Amino acid sequence: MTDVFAVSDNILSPLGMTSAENFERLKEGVSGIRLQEDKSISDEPFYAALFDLKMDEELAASIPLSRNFTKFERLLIASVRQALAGSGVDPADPGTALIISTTKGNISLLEAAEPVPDLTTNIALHTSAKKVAGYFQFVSQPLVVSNACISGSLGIITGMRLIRSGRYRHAVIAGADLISKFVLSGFQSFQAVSPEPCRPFDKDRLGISLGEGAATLILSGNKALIRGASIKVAGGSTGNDANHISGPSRTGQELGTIIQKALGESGVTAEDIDHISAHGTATPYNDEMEAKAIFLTGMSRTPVNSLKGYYGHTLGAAGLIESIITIASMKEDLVIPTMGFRKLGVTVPIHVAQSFLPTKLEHCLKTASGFGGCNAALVFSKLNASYTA
Amino acid sequence: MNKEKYIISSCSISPAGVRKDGSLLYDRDDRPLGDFLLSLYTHSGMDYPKFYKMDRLSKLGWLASEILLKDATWIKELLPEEVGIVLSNAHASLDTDIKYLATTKEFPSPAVFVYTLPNIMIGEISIRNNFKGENGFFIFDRFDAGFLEQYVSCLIDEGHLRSCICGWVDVGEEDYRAALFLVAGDPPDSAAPPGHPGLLFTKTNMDKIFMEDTL
Amino acid sequence: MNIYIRSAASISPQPAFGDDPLSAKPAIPIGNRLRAIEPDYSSFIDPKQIRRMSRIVKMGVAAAHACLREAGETMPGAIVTGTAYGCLEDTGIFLSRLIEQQEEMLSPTSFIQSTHNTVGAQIALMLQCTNYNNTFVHRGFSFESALLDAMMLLWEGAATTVLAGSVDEITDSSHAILERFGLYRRRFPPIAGEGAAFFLLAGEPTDNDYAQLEGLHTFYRPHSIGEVEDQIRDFLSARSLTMEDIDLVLSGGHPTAPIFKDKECIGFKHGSGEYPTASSFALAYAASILRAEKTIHKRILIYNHYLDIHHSLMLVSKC
Amino acid sequence: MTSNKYTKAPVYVAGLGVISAIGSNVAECLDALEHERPGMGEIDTLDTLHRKQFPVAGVKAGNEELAASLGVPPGVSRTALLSLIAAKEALASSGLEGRSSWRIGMVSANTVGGMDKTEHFFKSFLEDPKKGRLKDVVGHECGSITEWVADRLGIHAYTTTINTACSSSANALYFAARLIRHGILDVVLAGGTDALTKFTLNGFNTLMILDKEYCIPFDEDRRGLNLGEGAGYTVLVSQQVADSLQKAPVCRLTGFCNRNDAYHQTASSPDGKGSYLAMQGALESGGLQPSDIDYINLHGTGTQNNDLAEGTAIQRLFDPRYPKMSSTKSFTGHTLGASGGIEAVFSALSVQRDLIYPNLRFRTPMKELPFTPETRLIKNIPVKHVLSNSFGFGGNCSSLIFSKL
Repeated sequence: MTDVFAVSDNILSPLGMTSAENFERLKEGVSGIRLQEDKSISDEPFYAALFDLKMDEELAASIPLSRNFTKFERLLIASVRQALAGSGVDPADPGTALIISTTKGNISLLEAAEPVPDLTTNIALHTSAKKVAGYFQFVSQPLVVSNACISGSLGIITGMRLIRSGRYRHAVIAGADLISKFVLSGFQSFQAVSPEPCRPFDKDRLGISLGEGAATLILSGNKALIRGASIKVAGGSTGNDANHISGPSRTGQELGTIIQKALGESGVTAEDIDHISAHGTATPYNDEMEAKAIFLTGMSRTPVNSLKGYYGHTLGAAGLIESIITIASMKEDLVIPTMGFRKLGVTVPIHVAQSFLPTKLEHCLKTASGFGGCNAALVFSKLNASYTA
Repeated sequence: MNKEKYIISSCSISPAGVRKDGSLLYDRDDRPLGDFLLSLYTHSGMDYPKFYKMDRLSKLGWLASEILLKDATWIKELLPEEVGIVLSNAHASLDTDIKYLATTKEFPSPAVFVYTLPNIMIGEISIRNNFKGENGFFIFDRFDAGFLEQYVSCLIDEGHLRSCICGWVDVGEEDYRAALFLVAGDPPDSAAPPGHPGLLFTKTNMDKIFMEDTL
Repeated sequence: MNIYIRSAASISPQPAFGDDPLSAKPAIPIGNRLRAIEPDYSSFIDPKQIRRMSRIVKMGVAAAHACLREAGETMPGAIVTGTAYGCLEDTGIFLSRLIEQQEEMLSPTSFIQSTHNTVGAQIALMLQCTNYNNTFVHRGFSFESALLDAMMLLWEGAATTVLAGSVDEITDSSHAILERFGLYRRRFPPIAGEGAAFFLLAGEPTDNDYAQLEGLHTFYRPHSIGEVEDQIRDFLSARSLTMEDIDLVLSGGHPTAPIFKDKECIGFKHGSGEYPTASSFALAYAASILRAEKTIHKRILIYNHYLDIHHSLMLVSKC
Repeated sequence: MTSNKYTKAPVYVAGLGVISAIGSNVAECLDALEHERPGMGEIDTLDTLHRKQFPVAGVKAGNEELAASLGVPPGVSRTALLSLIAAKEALASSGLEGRSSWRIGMVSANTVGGMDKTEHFFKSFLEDPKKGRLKDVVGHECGSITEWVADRLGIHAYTTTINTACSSSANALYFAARLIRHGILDVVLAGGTDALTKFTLNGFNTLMILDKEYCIPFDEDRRGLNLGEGAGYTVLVSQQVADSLQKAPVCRLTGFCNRNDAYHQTASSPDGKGSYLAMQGALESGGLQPSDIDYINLHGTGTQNNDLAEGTAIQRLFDPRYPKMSSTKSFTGHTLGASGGIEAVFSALSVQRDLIYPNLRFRTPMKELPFTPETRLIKNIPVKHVLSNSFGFGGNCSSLIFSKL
């Protein structure tokens, strides 16, 4: 089976404009979550990691004809542009796929005070995907994944599968989501938004903090494109709890099954996993379910982190941002601690990383879960010595 | 060489009517979608109180899946994680997005908000049937049978799934259309109705059914 | 006042007339039934709407659109439709469900669209046309009534253009019933037909008109062929014409009547099949012949009868 | 509007005939209208599941009785029987009899033809396509109803049938008047007919616009319509014919207009655009001002949608001086293809006899409208011009104006 390599990436977040910048901020222990007082989003102040105006202006200035693009599309373009630069992957190659992951895309158009012309067309996710594809002159038709909070992870899994099946040689997977009144009010209506910066897996966790961000991961079946330490996407799986549309499984069994399938596909066992980058949204139910799945699959001693304390929950971008940080961690053999975590607050024993943990990272697991009962698991593996030049 | 895969069954729902395996079950119906779905539900003698709280997109997909799976008793013999759902559409959850936004003027409704994601429909079908296999929701400007053939074949070939419900479920501003396909790699004997030609799972066959059924 | 046929469009079992209507491909019956060749409706109708329409509505709306498109007219001064049977398919569906489901859990769609004026209404709806709209449902005179209404509107100056036409469909049920009536046993040609034809009529000529409509006349249950011939002679002489002035007859019956002797006479029902509004096909045929560049014909008489009950005459000439 | 010889010639109403749930002829109907006797009751001519559920305004006689009164064999569609009864009365009252030299035509309307018989046929036909009595579908077509009646009356010069749903027979009068103005005919029997059928009863039931009680048109608490049946005909004549009659005509038909709402297949636009255009056009064609209208015989079906749309259009056209109004569907129910004909007869009588009919059971004004319909019969105030509205599925909106001689 074709190996699929992670050859280039970008994270565009309130913490920085490149993956490297982002990873540096994490190493400095900086979180993007702030108390936000934007009245256009919420009457009450709330905690979230949002782009400031300056960042958007910079983005706008850097994209020709940026007026033709929405903020959501500008984020995608800026992130894809960064990731493509020097990657050796050519959008004009019909063998290059473009996959866009998002949950709500241009939803803010719906909130606009003035009626937006051609609203239905402009708000459609495939429209944004076509605009981004057109900007880079992708030849292949772009693919949009919109599968709640596993969208980013599912984008990577889909890219991996399309390369393995021989349909494409490269896949550019870009994800983004913005926090609008629509999204925030929805999570607030669920009483799911934490009144303080979120605290994944913590005993006193009170819910999520939302975040904005975009990220791009470029996968390729061509190992010649690998730069630096080489990471492959070894396996991935998705599935459904078949339990409840807005609450996760009580047992974690389903996520456990998905994890095992991903491990099996990657040819590794639970013991081989050196680190787990969990979804860890800091809602009571999600973290409990994930902990149970980790426990059930025999990885209670594997260092687990959640990056939500730095980025907030970036929805459709989360799987991508967190996978890219995991890849960076593997390259530096460094587990990033779980910001906001103090004391374990789940009913099964798992090892939540609380401080920087320098350790050899050969195989890492990334999990994600979302509304609709969906789960995803991805395994990243460092290449065998034989692959490295 | 990968094994052949078959469309064991198909179901379509649109204003042009409701069809199962090509034959018309319900006539053309141009009532507003909500009224039509409720009538289809009542008509079919289904009893699933959760139906009433679903949004229109989920109702549409769920009803199509119920009709699709009606005689597929063999599917119960598969493990939950061997059956997956891969769906697509053009409008994502726009229909409900608009409704949710209206509720925010007064009191944001969590019951509506949860349906502002198109994959909730996958959750509803999964809960009903205890399907726990692969999930995927993709957005295209139009029905892309080529992608479905590619992606679902890959899921079956690589051993992720033995059977998959795939297709298109879309609720636009004035229109709706659902076309679901029940796909399996090695259909048990009981799967194919007598005289069923064993339609191959191909882009061409899906396109043909999609066009003939819903236009 | 003269009436001009600015454009004509038809959907019929006969393939498109093309540049040389007199040698167009013939229609091919299946058994004793000719089915209209339906176009790709998506070039006339929004696909969202197509799914909501029955076959007869699609045929009517598409023919109307094609006709308007050709004339470059977006807002006709009136819409007048003729249909003998109306929306049979939906009538049949609603009636069947009513009986099968014993009056319970019926869907309104087929009832709503069973109304005879559905085609005219859908055309108005699509054009957002609030002008005069009428539907005639008088058996073999349905189209002729619509045509007379259109002509009167133009004479009155109530409209400068009128979209007039007709549409009828065969369904399996209607065909089975008409067959039991012996309709296709007794009469010539013994083939059931269907179709739609629409015309944009105007009181003022333009450079691109298909033809000029010089006259229309209907008569009911003539006692003999002789009476038919008298009617034809009177119709022509009222316009100071005789059979000498006619160089082609399109006949929907009695093609061997003595009055047609020595005339080029073509039976048009080979292309349309027999149905109550088949005369609209003949008018579209005649208009297309007169418009064709190489035509030698100047003036065409259309004679039709439906079941020997409803007889009509139309006189069309080259502009 | 352009004015030419075809738009100016006067058209007279010389005869009237009607049969409905409130009476089998003009005199009986007038008596019921004057004494506030509605015609609704339990369904008795249809074998239907909805018998107890919805009141209908049926003609109080079975088919055999109707056929016998006409001296025709039984087995004919009820639609045709009702038509012939009213048509005969209209011709008889016109003072035309014995004058066969005129070119006499018939323009009739109905919406479902011989559906009452087709329903019987189809039941057997569905079981076996070889079954079902063909005699029952001979009169299925709308046009064959008119033809049967015209044949009985010896009318051959010109006959046609119009079906624009519930506005059908108003359009029949309109078309007939134009045939006279164009000099194509001298006399036209114009109106419409429809019988109760399971088809229409169930059809309107699927639309959820049938009232389970007696309908209350233009009331804030209106719940829907009651179906009715019947037929109504006028005899329209040219000036030349009118001059030759032994007695004075009933009134003149002075204004008419047909417009389309172009909004929805079954629903009226909220602002009643089509209704407004039809009423306005009718006034214009008659050379009249809104203030000339003394009474509006409303379409007033009693559905939420119609009454609001019609009322809004009336407000726009007539504000602030409203004529008296009422919906006689509160007596006759909604007789579909016959309603324009029946109401044309009532409107002509209103002009002739200075009568304004009550809108039965009205209690609460609609909150959207500044006017209310009349609740009591009004006599002896001069009624010079009456506007009669008929609106239907497919957005068809037609208005007629009847004027004193």
